[in-house]
Amino acid sequence: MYDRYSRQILFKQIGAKGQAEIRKKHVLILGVGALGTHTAEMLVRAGVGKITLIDRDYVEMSNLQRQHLFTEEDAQKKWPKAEAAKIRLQKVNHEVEIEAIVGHADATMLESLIANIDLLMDGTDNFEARFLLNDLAQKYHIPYLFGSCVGSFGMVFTIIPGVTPCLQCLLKRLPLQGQTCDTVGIIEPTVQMVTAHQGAEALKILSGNMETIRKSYVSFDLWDNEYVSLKADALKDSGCPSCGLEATYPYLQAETGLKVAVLCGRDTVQIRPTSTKPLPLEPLTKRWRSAGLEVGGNPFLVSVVLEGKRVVFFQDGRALIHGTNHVDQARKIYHSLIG
Amino acid sequence: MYDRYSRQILFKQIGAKGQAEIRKKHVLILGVGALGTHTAEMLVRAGVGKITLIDRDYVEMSNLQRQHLFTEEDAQKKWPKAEAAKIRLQKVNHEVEIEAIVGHADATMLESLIANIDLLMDGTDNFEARFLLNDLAQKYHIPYLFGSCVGSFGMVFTIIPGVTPCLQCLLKRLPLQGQTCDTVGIIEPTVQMVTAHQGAEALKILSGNMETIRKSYVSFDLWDNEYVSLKADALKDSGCPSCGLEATYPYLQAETGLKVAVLCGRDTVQIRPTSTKPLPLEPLTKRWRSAGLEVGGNPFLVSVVLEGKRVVFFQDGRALIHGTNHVDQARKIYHSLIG
Amino acid sequence: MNKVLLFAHLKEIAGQSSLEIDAAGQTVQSVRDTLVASLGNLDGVMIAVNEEFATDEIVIQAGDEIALIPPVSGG
Amino acid sequence: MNKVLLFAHLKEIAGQSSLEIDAAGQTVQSVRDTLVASLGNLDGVMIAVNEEFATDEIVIQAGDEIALIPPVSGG
Repeated sequence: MYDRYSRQILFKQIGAKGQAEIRKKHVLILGVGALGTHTAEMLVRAGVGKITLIDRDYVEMSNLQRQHLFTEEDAQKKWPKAEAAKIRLQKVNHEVEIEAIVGHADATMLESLIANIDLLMDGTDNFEARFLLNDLAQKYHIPYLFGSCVGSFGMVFTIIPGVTPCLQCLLKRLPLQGQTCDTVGIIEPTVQMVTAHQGAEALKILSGNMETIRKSYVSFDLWDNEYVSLKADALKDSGCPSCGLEATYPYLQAETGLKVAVLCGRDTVQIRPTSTKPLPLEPLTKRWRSAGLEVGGNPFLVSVVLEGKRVVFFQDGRALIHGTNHVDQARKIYHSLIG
Repeated sequence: MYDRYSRQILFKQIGAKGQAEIRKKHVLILGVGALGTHTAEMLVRAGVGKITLIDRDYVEMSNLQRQHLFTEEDAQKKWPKAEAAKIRLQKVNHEVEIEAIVGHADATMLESLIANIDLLMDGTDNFEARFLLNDLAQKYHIPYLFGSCVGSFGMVFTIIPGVTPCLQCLLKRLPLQGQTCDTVGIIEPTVQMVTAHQGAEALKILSGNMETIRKSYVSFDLWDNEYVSLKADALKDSGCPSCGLEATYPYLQAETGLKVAVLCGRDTVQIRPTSTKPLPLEPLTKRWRSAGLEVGGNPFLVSVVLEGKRVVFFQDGRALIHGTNHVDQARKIYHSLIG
Repeated sequence: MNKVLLFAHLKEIAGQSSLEIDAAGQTVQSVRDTLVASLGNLDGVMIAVNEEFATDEIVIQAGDEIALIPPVSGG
Repeated sequence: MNKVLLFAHLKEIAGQSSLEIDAAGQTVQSVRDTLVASLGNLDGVMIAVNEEFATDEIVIQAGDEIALIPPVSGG
C-alpha cells in the first residue's frame, strides 16, 4: 500500500496489469503551454514510461496564470517551456524518462520522432499544428487526443485511426479563428476541464482499455454551466484526405521557404529559416553588445532589443519578434540583426 | 499585455474590475490533498489576495500520483502538506499571501479563523469535515464549494447560504462511506474534473459574478463517459438543522474527550488529545532514541517505530499510528510512547 | 416502465449501469425501499427524477427517468 | 420550430445563448446559409442535430434541436 502508484492500481479498471502497460508507453505532447503542462504533469505522476515534450517558446509572466509547472523564476530567466517543464517533472517523478525539445515542430521533425510513440497529446494553440498531428496520427495509426479552449469554453475529442472520424472529417478545413487567447482571454479551470477529459482518455488508451474510449465530442462552457456530448460518427468521411480510402496526409507534405508566422495571441511574429543549422549565439551576442544594443539571454536563447522591439533568437535559428503583428516589419528587424 | 493576469482580465466576465475583486479576497481551503492542491494552485495563479491552507497530514509517496505541488523530496522528508504546498506556491506567485496551518481542523479552530474569509473550499476526504464546513458556511453566511471523488466518479455542488440547499439538506445524515480511496482507488483526471468545476465557481464568486453560479449538482464518471446535471432546489428544507429557520449548526457544537479516528484509505489511526498544548518533541526524540527505537523527523513532527508500527507525532499533540485499523491497538502504542 | 441510472459502486453491485423497473404510482421512498433488496444500503444515496432531485414523498410517473447518486468521501 | 443552441463567440454575436427558427424541411447546409446573415462567417462551425453531428445534406425535422459548435484554437 505504500507504493507510489497504489491508488491508481486500486482503481480496478487499471489494476496492476494496466499500470504495467502504462509504464511501457511513450507519449508525445506537442505544445507545453496550458494544456500541455497539465497533461504532462498527470502522465508523469501516473508513471508513464516516457514523454517527449516539444515547445518552441519560453516562459513569460503572462503564462503563469494558467500554465502549471512554471514559476516566477522560470519567467524571469525566460527558460524554454519544454526544459522548464522537464526540470520540474523530474522532481515530481525521476522514474519517468522525459525528453525536452525546444523548437518548432514541422512534419520532418515529427516524422523523425514518431517511432515507438503510443499516443499523441494536443497541447498546441493553433489549428495548423493540430492538422499536422491529425495527419501524423492517421499515417502512423496512433491515437490523437484533440483538445482546445478559450475563455470558459472548450472541447475535446478522442481520435482513433480506423475507428473514429478525424479532425479533417470534423472541420473540413483550417478554421478561421474568431477567438484567441489574445482577444477573449482564458481562465485556468477551462484548461483543467479539457485536460481532465484528455487525461482520462490517455489512461484508458495507455492501460489497454480501448472499449471505454469516449466516442462523443464534448463541448462545454464552465461559466455558463453548459456541457454537451455530441455523437460524431456521421462525420466520418471515406473521401477524407487525412483518413479516407485514398488518404494523402496533406499536412505532412514537404515544406520549403522561410517561414514567417504571426503568433496567435502574442503580438509577435515568428521567423524560421528552412535549414535548421544552429545559430552561433555567442558571437551574435558579442556583436550586438558592442553595437550598444540591450542583450540578455541564457544557454538556450538570446534576447536583443532593436527599434523598441524585443527579438529573441533560439539556437535552431528561429526568432520571435515581439511587439508587432506586421510580418514585413518583423522581417526587416530580423534581417537588420542577422544580416 | 505583459501583465501576469492579462489573459484572465481579457476574459470579459472578469475584466479589470473582477480581477481587482479577486485580489481582495481571502479563501480558506480545508484539506491539502488531491482536491486542495489543485484548487490552491489555481487560486494562487489567478492572483487571489490570501489563502489559508489547513491540513493535518504530511506528504507520502502514494500521494504523488494525484496531489499536485508535491515532489519526491517532500515525501522523503515527510514535509507537512500545508507547508510543502506553501513553499511551492510562493515560487509560483509571491504576491499572494499564504497561511499554512498544520493541524486537525475542529469547530473551535475554524471559528477562530473565520473572520474575513470570503469562500470555503472543500479539499477534505471525509464527510465529518464536510458537515463542519457546511455548518460554518451557514452560520457565517459564506459560500462553500463542496466536491468529492473516488475512482473515476465525482461530484460537485455550489452552496450559497440563503439561496441553495445545503449539504445537510441533500444528505440528511453522515453517509455510510461504501467506497474510499483505499478500496477503489482514484485517477488524477477525476480530481481535475472536480476542481475545474470548483475553480470556475470560485472565480465567479470572488469576482462578483453571483448571477452565473451553477445551480445544479453535477455528478460524473470519466471512465464511463457520463455527466449529469441535477436540479437540487426541491431538497431545500426549511426544517434543516444547518440552514433552516431554527438552525442549530449541530457540527459546530462543543466537543470533548480524546479523539480517536480510523483514517479513510490510510490503514492508520489518528489520536488527538482534547487540549492542544504543544508536544515537547525534542525531549521525546531523545528519550526514544536512548530506548533504542528508530526515530526520524523534521522541525514539524517526529516519526518513531514501535512494535513494527510507525507512529508520527505532531507538535500539536496529534499522533498517527500507521499500519493498523485497530483503535485499541493504536491507543496502546500511543500510550506506550507518550505515557 | 422506468429507467434507473446507477452511479459509482451501485453499478458494480448491479453488474450494469442501469435497471428497468415499473415504479409508476410509487413514491420515491417506496422505490428506495424496493431497491435496497437488490442494491443494499441506500442511506445517503440521493434520488433524482427527470434530472431533478426529489423528496421522498414525490410520486413517480410512467416513463420518468430515475437516477441514484451515492455520495463518495474521497478528495 | 427549432431551438438553435449557440456556443462561444456565437452567443455574443447573437446576444443570447439560443435562437428559435423554423427549419423544418431544410437541409443543414441551408440552415447554415441562412444563419450566416445573423451570425456572420460559419466556416468550420460544426452543426449538431439532436446531439449528433450532421452532414450538410441532412434534413431538419420540426422540433429538432440544433447546436452550433465553433472550433477555437487556444490551448
